[in-house]
Amino acid sequence: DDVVEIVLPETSFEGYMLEVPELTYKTTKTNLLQMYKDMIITRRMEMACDALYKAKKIRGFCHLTVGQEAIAVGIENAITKRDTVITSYRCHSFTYMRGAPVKAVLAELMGRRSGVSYGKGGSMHLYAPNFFGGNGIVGAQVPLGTGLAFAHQYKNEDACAFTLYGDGASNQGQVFESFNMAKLWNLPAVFCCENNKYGMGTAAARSSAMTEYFKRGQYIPGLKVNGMDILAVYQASKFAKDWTVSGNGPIVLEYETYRYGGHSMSDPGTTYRTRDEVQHMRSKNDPIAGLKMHLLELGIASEDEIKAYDKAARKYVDEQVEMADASPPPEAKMSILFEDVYVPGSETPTLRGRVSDDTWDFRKNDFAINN
Amino acid sequence: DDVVEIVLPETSFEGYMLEVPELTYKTTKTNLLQMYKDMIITRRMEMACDALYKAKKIRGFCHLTVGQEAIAVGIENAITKRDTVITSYRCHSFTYMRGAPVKAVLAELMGRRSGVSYGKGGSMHLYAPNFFGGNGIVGAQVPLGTGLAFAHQYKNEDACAFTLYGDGASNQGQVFESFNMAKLWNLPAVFCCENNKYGMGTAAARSSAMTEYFKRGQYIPGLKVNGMDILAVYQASKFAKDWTVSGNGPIVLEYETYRYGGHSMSDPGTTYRTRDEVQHMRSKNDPIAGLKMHLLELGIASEDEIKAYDKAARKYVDEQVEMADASPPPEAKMSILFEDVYVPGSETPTLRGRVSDDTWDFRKNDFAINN
Amino acid sequence: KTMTVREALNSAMAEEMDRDDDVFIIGEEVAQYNGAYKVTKGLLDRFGERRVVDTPITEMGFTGLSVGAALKGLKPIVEFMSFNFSMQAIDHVVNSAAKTYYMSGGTQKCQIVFRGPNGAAVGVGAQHSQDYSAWYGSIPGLKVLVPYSAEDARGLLKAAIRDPNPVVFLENELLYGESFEVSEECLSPDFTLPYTSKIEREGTDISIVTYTRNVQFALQAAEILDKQHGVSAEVVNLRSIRPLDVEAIVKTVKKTNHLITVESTFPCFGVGSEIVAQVMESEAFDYLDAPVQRVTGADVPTPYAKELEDFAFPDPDTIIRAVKKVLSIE
Amino acid sequence: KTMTVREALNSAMAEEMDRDDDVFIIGEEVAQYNGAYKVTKGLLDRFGERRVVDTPITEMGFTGLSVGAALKGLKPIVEFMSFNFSMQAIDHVVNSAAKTYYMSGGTQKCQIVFRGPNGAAVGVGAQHSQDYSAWYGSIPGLKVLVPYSAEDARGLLKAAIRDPNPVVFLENELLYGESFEVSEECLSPDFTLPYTSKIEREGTDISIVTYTRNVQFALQAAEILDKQHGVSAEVVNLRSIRPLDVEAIVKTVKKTNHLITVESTFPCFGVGSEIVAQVMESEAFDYLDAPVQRVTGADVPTPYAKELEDFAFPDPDTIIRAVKKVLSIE
Ligand SMILES: Cc1ncc(C[n+]2csc(CCOP(=O)(O)OP(=O)(O)O)c2C)c(N)n1
Ligand SMILES: Cc1ncc(C[n+]2csc(CCOP(=O)(O)OP(=O)(O)O)c2C)c(N)n1
Ligand SMILES: [Mg+2]
Ligand SMILES: [Mg+2]
Repeated sequence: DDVVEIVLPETSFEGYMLEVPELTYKTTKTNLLQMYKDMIITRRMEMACDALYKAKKIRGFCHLTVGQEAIAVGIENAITKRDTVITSYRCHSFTYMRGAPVKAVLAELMGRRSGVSYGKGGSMHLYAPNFFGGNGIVGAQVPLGTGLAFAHQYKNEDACAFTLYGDGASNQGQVFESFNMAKLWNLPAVFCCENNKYGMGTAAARSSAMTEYFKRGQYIPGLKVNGMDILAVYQASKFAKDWTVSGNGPIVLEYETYRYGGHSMSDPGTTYRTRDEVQHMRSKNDPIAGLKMHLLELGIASEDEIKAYDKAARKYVDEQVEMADASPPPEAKMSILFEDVYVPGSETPTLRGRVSDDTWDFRKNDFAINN
Repeated sequence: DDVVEIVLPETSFEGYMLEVPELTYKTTKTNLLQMYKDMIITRRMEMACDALYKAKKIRGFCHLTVGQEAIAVGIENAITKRDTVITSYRCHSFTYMRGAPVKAVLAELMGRRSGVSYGKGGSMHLYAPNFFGGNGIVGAQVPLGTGLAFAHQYKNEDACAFTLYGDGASNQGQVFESFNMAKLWNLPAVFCCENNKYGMGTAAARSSAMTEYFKRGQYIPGLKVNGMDILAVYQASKFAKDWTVSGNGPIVLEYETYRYGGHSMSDPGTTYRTRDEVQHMRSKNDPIAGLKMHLLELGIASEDEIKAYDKAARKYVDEQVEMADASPPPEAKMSILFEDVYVPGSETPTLRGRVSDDTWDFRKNDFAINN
Repeated sequence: KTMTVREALNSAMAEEMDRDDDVFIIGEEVAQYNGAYKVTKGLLDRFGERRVVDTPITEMGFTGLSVGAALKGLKPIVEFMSFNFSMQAIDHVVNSAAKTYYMSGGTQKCQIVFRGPNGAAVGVGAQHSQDYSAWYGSIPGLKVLVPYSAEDARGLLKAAIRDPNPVVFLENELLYGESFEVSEECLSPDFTLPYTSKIEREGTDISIVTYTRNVQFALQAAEILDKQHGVSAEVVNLRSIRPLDVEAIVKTVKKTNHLITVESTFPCFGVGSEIVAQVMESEAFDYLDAPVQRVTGADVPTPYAKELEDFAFPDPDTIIRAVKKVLSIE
Repeated sequence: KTMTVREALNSAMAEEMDRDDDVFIIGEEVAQYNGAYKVTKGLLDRFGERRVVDTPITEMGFTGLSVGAALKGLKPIVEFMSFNFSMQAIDHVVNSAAKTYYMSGGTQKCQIVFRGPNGAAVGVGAQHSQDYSAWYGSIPGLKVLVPYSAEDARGLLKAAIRDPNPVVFLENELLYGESFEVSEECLSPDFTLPYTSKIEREGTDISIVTYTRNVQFALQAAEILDKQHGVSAEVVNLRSIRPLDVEAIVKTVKKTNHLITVESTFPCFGVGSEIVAQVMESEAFDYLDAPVQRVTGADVPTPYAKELEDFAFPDPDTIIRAVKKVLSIE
């Protein structure tokens, strides 16, 4: 496999109580190509969500990562499947990157039985092997992720936990409680602030007394990373993983990034920021366009090849959308409603439906009273 | 009134993002004497609590401040009655200093109707004018105190809020949430960590990844203060008040102090620290002995006069104990049980007792059903 | 004249802010964004940053801060973007707000309103769909209000803001956009409602006691029952969970001799359970011709897929089933 | 052989830690201090720092951390120094632990026990005296256990630690030091109890359904009722709030035709309310010869002064009053 040398710009990193990672590093062409393909698929997938939402095939909340692709993709390519990842409701790309098929992600969003959570979770509650969600409560994933790191340490595993949270979430007290425990106990925890500049409609500086999120671990070393450049994200994530698994304790990363769309599908995303700002980020900093440039410059792919990849990604996602949409919703059956409240074999004897006649009896696997 | 010049040792303060207060300052002899008298009364009062607890006249939890007197006394003498104060369950001396008579504090602890909370609160829930408790939930007083500061600002008052919390409490997430809001909104909030080295049986370094509590505001200036020297506490508290009311926003103080006794009356306080350590603090750093030295040196009082003050304080507290003990408990009446759940005139129509027959009807001011 | 619930809430807050400078609004996205559900729309423009305060996403912190401000005499209206997030701050609602007046022997007041959407919207999954009426309803020191109509919303919110005690005010997101007829009286800036229930529909055969959005379903069910089965159902809108208007419940039961309760909470230890217990302890018990039936949410975390979610909360059909069961109609 | 509840809990944990390396204990003062109430005494010495973990005073943080560890396959026992402090962490108990298995469609387990003293001790005031059985009992995905005796404590805690679901285990501080006779069987390292109720005293005239410390009061009341009024009371120890052993309640009501419930929670939306509602929905209803009476805590924040506190929670006298009322004894 052909090895290439990457030279990151000086502005890629800013360190806090640590030496920033090497700006020059070697990686393979395959790796770069893979990351490109991953990013275009995740973007396509998110755009499919957007369309499906507008077609009213997805209900409730739906939070997209268009613009932020470099993070999920860069991290996943830098770590191993033994490492663990947890994030907020803005979780589709992480779920895909951790190994769930696109169709299983989309099927979940459409409330289908073939979804990653069998249609029970919805957009915010996606899971995959060593991926622990998808959390609807802002900040709650941070101590959960610290617990994943605790488990890695407890089991003496050569692995670490990546916990992602937003600039808005960064103020939650439980983030600081997590920092404290992680440092006290030297846990292999990588705290990753995805600073996309806004928490809903609130600009970072209106929510956070200090917006240098990579320094907010205070007594934990930190690293700011250009989150719009996947080559920086990749290098920083590798660095963070190495840092924690070699016994240095936790680290706080800040990926500076941007969401092109609104906070969720119901937010136009235009009242609290200018169209110019969005346009500027899109046209000057797009992670996909950025990597494409590198692929061309490094001679990893030609314009035509890239077009072909793009086309293939679109085709692939389109097919996945179709498969997902062709898959049925859960049957409207009480047996399915009541399944998964408890682990099979350990259920409470009964669970009540909306009226007492709809009480389900797990011992009979039927209604308690014959309706 | 005679003015004296105080020269504090260099070690009195350590600053973080600020210039430490002047080590040399002028104050009056009256002030120093007053602080001495305040400290010996609070200590006597706490010792009375100890005795009353052992005599089973005080029930439940009881947390003393013996050793930490310089803080409540130093702060109160540095601020005005328009400033506000809130602290944890370790609240007896603050309540007294804010203006509650010793007998009203003790009566509350003994569950008497003449207690500051009419016997309803108990040891942890004492209140006085512009003193907001007495809080049983570790750390909960910190956002409450930030709210007091918010109110000062809202009302455009020339006053600030002192919020006290322990080294253990300092890790609670809501402390950091409070820091963030206080800084964002430039509130006149004085955050005061009473670092007495232990939270129950846990030494500071086992609970806190960073034990420099005055720096834990991170983006908020901080000041470490020798909390065993009331002259330093006084000067620092004055400084902090001035700092906040002159529009500099919040400040974090750390008063380094020590509790001589156990965490509460049920903790001997000997399993997690050495007797030597306690003995050392008592004999070398006692705030009362320290101020006594100054009084003697500055010629404010002679040994005999001090003995007389001590005797007077003892006598005074003894009398207060007697009065408190002579005062009756609340009558065992349901009308008293149900009073104070809601503000008079705005009660819910009824409140239920242990059985339906004991339901109280506020419209009749009697039982709902005639028992 | 008609008014949406959103307008009712908005105008109630605006008027109370006009009336009393100590009243202010605080919460996530309440100011610049005009509220996640636009309930506070226009208030920042009208009252400025001092009185309409956007917070960081720190529920425990800003709730505690607001309670602290209330202890010092201000009268905060705390908006939870959803009451599901109030769980992060519930210690302050219960331990710092509700209990302080009592713990202080009546020396320390705490006038504050906690409001926001409660319970399930649609398709938002298990973490965003819980109904907190029974939890808060259990706490002495709190009052807990559950408006249904625009008139309820206006009258109860204005009363709550003036109430010297902490009040939990549980709204329903799905009602915000609903329009209701309102009386002349309701438009007055002095309009407040007492915390008592309201008979939304008179009936003689069975009483349906319910609150918030289920009042709508109960009214729909009552129509159908009337048309299809000649059953005359009385629909009682509780409007308040604490105090619970037991007198009105007793009265309607004495009139119709049959009762069902309808709520969208988890079934156990819920509002219906308490009503059944209250009825059994009262004289109404002797008037019951059949056991009370509870209609509740299902005992499951809210599923996302519509096919399952449809089983999770009451609808007119479920209400009709319960009525038929009580009245022994096939 | 006799055993205190404290010993029962301690040995249950020690044995389960012996049995399974994934089981660990975490909480405030659980290790070096041997537990605020000495329930974890000796465990640090025996199992070391890896498995007995002292935390900072950050309930939300360490609860979330423990839930996270459980998601990754560990089996934490989280000690709350008091369940009153669990309110700070309740979002993780409910939203992160209880709902995850469902939200993940059964792909993500969370095996964890939350334990510690619940409800009132004596003289500790309003913030340290709340009983959380009904709140946690309302949450699908949780199980909620309420041991009374040493045997209950041992058998239920061992079962809870092995249960693949999140379990809330509510102890009573005032029972820790109480000694109970225990069977041979109970001493076995394999001893576990099912989550069903236990008849602590057989009777024919009235059923007293209760849990934890009130079982003691009920037994005392039953003795007095027997001696002074010739009333034969059956005392049912629930042992579990979720699942609630409705079958046993139905059975005892069918036997005695009279029922009171006894609990130390706030009265509204409590355990008694749910039992009344369940009874009314069941066949037992037809067997009731008088309305059920609930004995509960009073509807006030717990007062400190003994004279008032004595009115705040049930005691044998209150139980006797309720029984007499149900049986119409003057
Ligand atoms: C505890 C809690 N509070 C509020 C919300 C509502 N909410 C959902 S997302 C969000 C903004 C979060 O912003 P940020 O952390 O920056 O993440 P981003 O959405 O930008 O990825 C808010 C306020 C919530 N889900 N949970
Ligand atoms: C939220 C909460 N968790 C735990 C406790 C039990 N508790 C009471 S005091 C205390 C130690 C607090 O230590 P610190 O903050 O240092 O204050 P100090 O007692 O030393 O004054 C603990 C753990 C509590 N009251 N509230
Ligand atoms: Mg953001
Ligand atoms: Mg301390």
